Amino acid sequence: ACGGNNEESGTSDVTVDGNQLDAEQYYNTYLSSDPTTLDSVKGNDTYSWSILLNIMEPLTRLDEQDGENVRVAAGAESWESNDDGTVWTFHLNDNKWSDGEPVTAGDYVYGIQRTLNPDSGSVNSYLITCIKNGEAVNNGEMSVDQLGVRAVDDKTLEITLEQPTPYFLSLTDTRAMLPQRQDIVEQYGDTYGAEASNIVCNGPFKIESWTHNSEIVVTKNDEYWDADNVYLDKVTWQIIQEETTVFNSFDSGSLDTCSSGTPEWIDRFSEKDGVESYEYENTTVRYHFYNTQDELFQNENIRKAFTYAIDRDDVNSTIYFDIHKPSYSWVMGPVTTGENGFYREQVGENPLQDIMGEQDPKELLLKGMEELGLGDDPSTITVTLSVGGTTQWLRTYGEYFQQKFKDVLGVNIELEQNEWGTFQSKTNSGDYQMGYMSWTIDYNDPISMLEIMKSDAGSIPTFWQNDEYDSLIEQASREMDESARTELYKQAEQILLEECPVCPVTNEVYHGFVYSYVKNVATTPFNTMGMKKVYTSGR
Amino acid sequence: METNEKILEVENLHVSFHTYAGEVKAVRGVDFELKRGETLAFVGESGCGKSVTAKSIMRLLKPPVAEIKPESRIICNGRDVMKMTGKELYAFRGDEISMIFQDPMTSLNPTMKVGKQIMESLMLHRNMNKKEAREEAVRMLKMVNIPGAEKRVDNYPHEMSGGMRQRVMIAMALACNPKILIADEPTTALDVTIQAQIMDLMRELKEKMNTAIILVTHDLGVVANFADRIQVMYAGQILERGTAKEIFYESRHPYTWALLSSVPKKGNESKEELYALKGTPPDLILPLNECPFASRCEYCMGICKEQNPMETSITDTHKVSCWLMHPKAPKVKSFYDREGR
Amino acid sequence: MPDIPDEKFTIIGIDENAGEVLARKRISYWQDAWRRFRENKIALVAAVILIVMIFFIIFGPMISGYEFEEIDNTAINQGPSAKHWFGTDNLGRDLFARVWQAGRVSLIIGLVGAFVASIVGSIYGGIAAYFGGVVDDIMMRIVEILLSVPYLLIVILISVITDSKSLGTMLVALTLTGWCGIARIVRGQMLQLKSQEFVLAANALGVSPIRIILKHMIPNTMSLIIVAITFDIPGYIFSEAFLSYVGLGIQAPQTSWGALCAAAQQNFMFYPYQLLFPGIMIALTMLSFTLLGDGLRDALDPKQRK
Amino acid sequence: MKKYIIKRIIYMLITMLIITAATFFLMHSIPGDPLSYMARNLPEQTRENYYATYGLDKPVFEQFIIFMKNLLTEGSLGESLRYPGRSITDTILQNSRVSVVPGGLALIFGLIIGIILGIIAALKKNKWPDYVVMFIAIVGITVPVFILASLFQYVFAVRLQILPTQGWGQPENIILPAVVMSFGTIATYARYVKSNMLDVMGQDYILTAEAKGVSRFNVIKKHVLRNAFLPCITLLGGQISGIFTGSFVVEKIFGIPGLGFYYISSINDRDYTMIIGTTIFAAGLFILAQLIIDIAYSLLDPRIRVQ
Amino acid sequence: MGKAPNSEYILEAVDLCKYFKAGRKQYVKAVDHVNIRMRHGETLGLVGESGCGKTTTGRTMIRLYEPTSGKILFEGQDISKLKGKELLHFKKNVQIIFQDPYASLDPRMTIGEIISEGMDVHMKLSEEEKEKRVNDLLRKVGLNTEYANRFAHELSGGQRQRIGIARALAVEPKFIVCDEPISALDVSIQAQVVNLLMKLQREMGLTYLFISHDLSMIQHISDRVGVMYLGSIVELAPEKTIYSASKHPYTQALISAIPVADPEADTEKDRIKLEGEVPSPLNPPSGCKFRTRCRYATERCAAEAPVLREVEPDHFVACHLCE
Ligand SMILES: Nc1ncnc2c1ncn2[C@@H]1O[C@H](COP(=O)(O)OP(=O)(O)OP(=O)(O)O)[C@@H](O)[C@H]1O
Ligand SMILES: Nc1ncnc2c1ncn2[C@@H]1O[C@H](COP(=O)(O)OP(=O)(O)OP(=O)(O)O)[C@@H](O)[C@H]1O
Ligand SMILES: [Mg+2]
Ligand SMILES: [Mg+2]
Repeated sequence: ACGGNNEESGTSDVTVDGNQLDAEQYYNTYLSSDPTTLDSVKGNDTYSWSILLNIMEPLTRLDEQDGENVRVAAGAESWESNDDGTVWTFHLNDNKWSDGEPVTAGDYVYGIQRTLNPDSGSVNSYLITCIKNGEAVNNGEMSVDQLGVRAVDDKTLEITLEQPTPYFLSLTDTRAMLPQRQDIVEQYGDTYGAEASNIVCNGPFKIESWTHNSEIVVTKNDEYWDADNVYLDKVTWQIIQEETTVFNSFDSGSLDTCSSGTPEWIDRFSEKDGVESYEYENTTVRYHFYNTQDELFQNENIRKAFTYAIDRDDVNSTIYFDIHKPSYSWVMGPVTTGENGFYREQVGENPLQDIMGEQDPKELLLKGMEELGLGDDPSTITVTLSVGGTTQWLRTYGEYFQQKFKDVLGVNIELEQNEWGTFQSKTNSGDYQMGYMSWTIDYNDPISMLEIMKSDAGSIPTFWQNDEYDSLIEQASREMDESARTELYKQAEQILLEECPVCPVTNEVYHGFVYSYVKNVATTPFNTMGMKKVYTSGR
Repeated sequence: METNEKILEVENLHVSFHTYAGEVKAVRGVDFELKRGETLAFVGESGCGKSVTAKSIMRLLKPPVAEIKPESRIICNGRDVMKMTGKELYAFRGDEISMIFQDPMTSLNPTMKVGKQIMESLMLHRNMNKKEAREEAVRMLKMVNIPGAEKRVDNYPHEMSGGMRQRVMIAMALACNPKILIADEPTTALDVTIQAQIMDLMRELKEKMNTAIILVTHDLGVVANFADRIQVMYAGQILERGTAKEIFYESRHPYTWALLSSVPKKGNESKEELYALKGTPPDLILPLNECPFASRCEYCMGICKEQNPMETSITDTHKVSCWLMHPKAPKVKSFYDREGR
Repeated sequence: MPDIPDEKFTIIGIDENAGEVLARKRISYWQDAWRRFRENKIALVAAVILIVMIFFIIFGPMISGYEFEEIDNTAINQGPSAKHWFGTDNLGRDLFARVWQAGRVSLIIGLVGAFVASIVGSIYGGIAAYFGGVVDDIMMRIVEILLSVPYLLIVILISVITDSKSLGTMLVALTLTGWCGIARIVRGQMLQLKSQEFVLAANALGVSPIRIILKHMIPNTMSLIIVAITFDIPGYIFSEAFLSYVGLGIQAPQTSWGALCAAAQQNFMFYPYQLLFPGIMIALTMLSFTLLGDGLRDALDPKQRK
Repeated sequence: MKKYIIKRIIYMLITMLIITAATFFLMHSIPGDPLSYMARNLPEQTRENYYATYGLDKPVFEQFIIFMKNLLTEGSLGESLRYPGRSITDTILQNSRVSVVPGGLALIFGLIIGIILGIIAALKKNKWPDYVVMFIAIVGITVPVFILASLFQYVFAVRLQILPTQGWGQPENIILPAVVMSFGTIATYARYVKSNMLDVMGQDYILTAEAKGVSRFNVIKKHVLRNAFLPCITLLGGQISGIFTGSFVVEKIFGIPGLGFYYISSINDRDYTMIIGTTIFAAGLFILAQLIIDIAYSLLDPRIRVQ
Repeated sequence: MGKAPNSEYILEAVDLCKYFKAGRKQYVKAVDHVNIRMRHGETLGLVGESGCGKTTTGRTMIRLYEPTSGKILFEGQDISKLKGKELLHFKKNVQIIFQDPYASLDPRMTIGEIISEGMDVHMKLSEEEKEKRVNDLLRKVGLNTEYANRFAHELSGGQRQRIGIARALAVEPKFIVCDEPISALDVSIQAQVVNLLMKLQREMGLTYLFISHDLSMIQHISDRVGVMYLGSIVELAPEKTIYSASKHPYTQALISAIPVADPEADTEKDRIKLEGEVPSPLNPPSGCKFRTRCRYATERCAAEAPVLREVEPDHFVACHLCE
């Protein structure tokens, strides 16, 4: 609050939605870890994705309107598909790279080809193997030229799919289909995207500097097709690994935003003056999974017993202090099916609750034990709960379940805490009984969650196999009719929850905080607008 | 040159060590005075408190283990040493009074070149700069007959022989021309020729600078040639004192006789046993109400075991603490046969 | 001067039987040190602190009336009160019971770890320093290798190979390289000692090298070793918490001070007492061992002998 | 001397080779690999391609040979597996340059303060200054750095707002981490210096110096410290390499892009090349420090001769 | 006096050299080609200027220092080849009394422990026997048995020295290098110690290499006397001869400087003052090392180093004048 003059120069004449923009438009945010690389083809961490969203232009973006996601034009000004949904045509906007070169359909083609080229060792290729010959190219059986991607002309991109893929559009804003400049990639070779200088941008922002493990600065990209609607001149991502530091920095005002999973901090920031809080259900589920090849957990009743024994509300209140949400389904709340809106709303919020009914977990356990010939004394049973990672929080988590399973089922639980690598390799090789992990969805379609439980997926090492489930998923992946597809999903999920190879426990809820002068930040999980629309007013 | 000005007076010095077994009363009421330019020799039984006396004069004994009893008085140049503060002490030590320690190996800093150790006091008390001090140090080393002094200044103590270390100690003590020099067995590790040269050096210092010297030694030869006055100590007390001649020719105390008799006779061909005292000196932890020497004295009388004798003056300078001096005591003749040497 | 009777002045000469008046009990250096150590008041205070702590560690978990692993979701994160003297943790467990329960593990680890490390370290360092030359070269290179290969890798491997969570395995992992520090310090000091004449003297007596190391060099390095031990004890207590990182630490529901501290870390701004109590215990342990160490140092230094 | 140094350098090379090999085989023998986390969604064939891209499909021994060949012929430590495109050598050089600033400052600061405190404690043994120092030492050791760091951050950055919470590049970014990091050093040196000073002050040559009239201050400076310093030198060795590898927690809390991060995270990530790179770097420093220490020994105490 | 079966000599130093490195390519030749043969049961006095290498000779002879070159034979055996039991046997039989008593006592051992250490190594004694022996030794060197509980720093210089003596005697050696063993003792105790040493020699046939500056004591105790100058032996003769008919100018100077315990004796009169530059062992003069200070030096002395030769039976001199 200084003199009038200063206040004058502190604002600009531009108004958006009735808010007067600050003259200096900058935004300070953070990442919890250094992005592995800004080469969209390599790496698949969320940190690099947070940056890529802002410096690259996907074909489409998901914006939000009244809490619902809407697909909006981005790299493509418009798009259409043929009737059976196997050929998609994208008409590109007049966009330019930050070095002034025009963005062509060829750039998108090159990006997609490179993702699927086995030589580039991309971990994102699995996302787009639905493209014609994608699988074969990725396996090195065909050359990239035979891929179903084609630049019709400089401004038209045509993608042919192997078979109808109903959720194809939701892949167009993933990193698997971001454009890349062949000349630049070839110029820098392996080091493309490893440094700020080794990359060109075509998104709303261009990268200014990247100090590894310290900060990334981007500035407005004036060559951007929609530059008029980009307000921020500069965005800085501090790379802060320590949570407390994030909170302290936000508290002291050096960050404009933060999010927290700690109830104490949530409470504190919710009450902080000038801070706006928002929350949304995230796309991460925390779950237990069982080794179905284990002596004990091969038995469905045993798995059920352990699944039903969990009082998810108690979990949520005791160890999460009600900041998350109890989970009774495999596919989480924010997931939508095409145009029909939220999947969960269509098929029921809590299927697991319905399945569980009033069944007594202890009886199920005894039944299972009987089937296995293990007698009827639960206290003779010792089950190992493996967790990956050794944070104190995980220890507390384990201790909670140790106590609860003992109370409810009367079994002994041993907690095995291993650091991530060991945990992973042990569970992958089936050397475990019951594990705890979380999974975040890759793209907005139920299949993204359901697919990973297919017999051949191997993403979660339960070794569970169910032919019916596999075929339902197979059908659904081709079914262009939204409702029919939803029904298939529903059936598959039902099977999954009935047989209990996995046991969802909690859905994460995102608790975000921004200072109230920040406007237009994303408040839905699938939003891919990045900082494009963000501005500050009244800083 | 000799004046009668007293430069040091020690009165009733009592020093004790507090040990696990009790209080070791190492020095028990020592009085003496020292005049300018005079050499006072301390001789006596090993362990009788000579070094302790010397160290207490410089207040080098550290409490709480060692204690100089409050009744003790040490007056140096008119100032009470017992009352000096830290700063005064630093200025006093090394400048007015300096000391040659008995143990040359452990008394030298093992990680400092000997030259530096000598330079240290030069720079401190004679305000020399580094270069001057170094030259002076070399000169001092030459003076104490260390061959190759230019090289030796850069030696570490462990690289020198026992005698060389001792000479370094001497050089260090002499460096600042102190008014009082306490030499605690300065020449034990030196061969006779060098010893003679060192004694010459000290004599020269004494004559030039009028330095008073306290010489602690066992070498009666050195004492005989060098000391003006001699004090014979035993078990923390002074038994007899007098001029060199008085002690050597007219000694009255049986202990002094024993000392003088123990020296091997020059030119004595026979390998017979040397005269040696029997028994061991008294335990200094015990309170001593008797003559400390009583248990080893051939002339011990009943009274000796009951009471400590008072000091009897024979002449102005010659004083003896012995019951034999008592008028009632039998007259005994010294068994020290001077002519036999 | 009172008159003295004449007969007192007859010469009686030397009484051959006189002399030897005292026969004090012979004591060794260690006995003497022990005697002086007992007389050290500060060390006594430290010992009392330690004994009180040990008392509570043994009986504390029973006093509070709560089981240390008992979860109570009605009493989460409560501050100290009449019900829960040290408050409760994030699962509503009674911290009083937990802190003392944790002490069992931590004290054992701290003490055994420091003990093993100092013994192995001193002897190893002693041997390297005493023999010098190639022996020293090789032994110190081994230390360098041990300290340079990432510790985390080694303990992960141990945890995978042994697959056991016993205290023993943990101690092995802790002491595996833990002794290297002491070994290096001791070696440095002993290089200095080695050249001293009393070592030469022992050598001249034909004292075996190992005896020289044990009887001459180690006692003369004791004051350093003691300091190292007082640092090692809290060091091991914290390292244990670190080991749980690779799955080697103490297994739930058992707990340790290190683990309690780590648990309280995230929220210490909000519930400082959760950190404070285990923290104070570690500090008290270190304090008492520091005081004991200082007392021991003085007791072992004959020059301080009184 | 020259011969000695040459000998030690030869030893150093051998030791480094052993360390490299040991680390290499160790890290391959522990469960998990650098790619499994990212590759968990991949179909079998793609996964194989992916591993082949990074040469991880070959037998470990062959990988070692390839690695050594690259190292010896090109001096190349390769490229990070976790951060594609980043050269290990550059990463280490850049990050160690960052680490050295607060770490080095903390070490120097801690050393000076620690020594001063140690001297005070020794001189005022069993009086209040001694107890204050002991208290500091206990706090410095038993209060974990992350607590200290968070407290300092809270007080100076959030409450008083006189220093930034975190970040890198400005001089004021260095202050808090350096201060926090120096606590342990202070505690360590204070205690060691005290203990050793007491030992040395009981020596006879200190009496000699006092008899020369050297003041208390100079006795300590010139006679006591040098003799009491030997164990401190030993400690210094570990701490020098610790500057780079041991400050993970503080660097994390204050957002300093130093090497400590890679040293820990590379193992979690099983970033093989990074593990080897940081290990070689830290080991080299450590071993070099050892050599310097051994030489310093003989300089500090001439009785210790280097052979 | 028992004679060893395998050799006439108990200890022989053959062409013994010990050089200390002093800077680049510079050596202090502390012991330079010394030959000493110790007969069973004799005492060889070793005198010489301070720093001439007596201590080094003594220490090298019992292998506390590795000789630079030369051989040492113990009872006819080369000691550099000894190992294990034999070496232990050698160490038991060969002892040394250190010149610097304080430095050679472990500050953290009680006197009792220091004295009994050798017994622990070489003899199997019960605690009582050990204590008895320690007391016995203490008394023999004129110390109260109470001292057994003390530490070295609590003793006076002379007391420390006697501990060193007691320690050496404790293991009942056959041969002792006495490196100025009595320098810090008062004359009475000196007499006591020397009497003890001589008694032991008579009774047990001990052999001593007795290094001292006290020439009258040397004269009293020695059978033969060796005179060292700058690392070499310049004269070696029976005690009587040395004192009455020494041949080497340095020996003569030495003897003339003996102080007499008589304040009236004019010592200055007879004393031969050594003039001239004291040579440094770092670069000793060519030829005869003593020539720089020798009254009789000739050109030949500068050109040619005299060798130690027997000029009379059992009287060896290294001087050109004596040919
Ligand atoms: N720190 C100490 N603690 C206990 N007793 C001590 C201590 N220092 C010396 N003493 C005792 O005090 C007495 C006097 O010792 P001092 O060193 O003065 O003897 P001294 O006359 O110099 O003998 P010497 O001629 O052997 O050097 C000795 O009996 C000795 O044992
Ligand atoms: N460790 C060493 N390093 C270097 N030089 C040494 C060492 N020890 C002895 N010297 C040198 O060797 C020479 C002989 O020393 P030594 O101690 O044998 O003399 P010494 O005859 O015993 O003399 P003193 O009578 O003074 O004890 C001296 O010049 C000495 O400086
Ligand atoms: Mg003395
Ligand atoms: Mg000598």
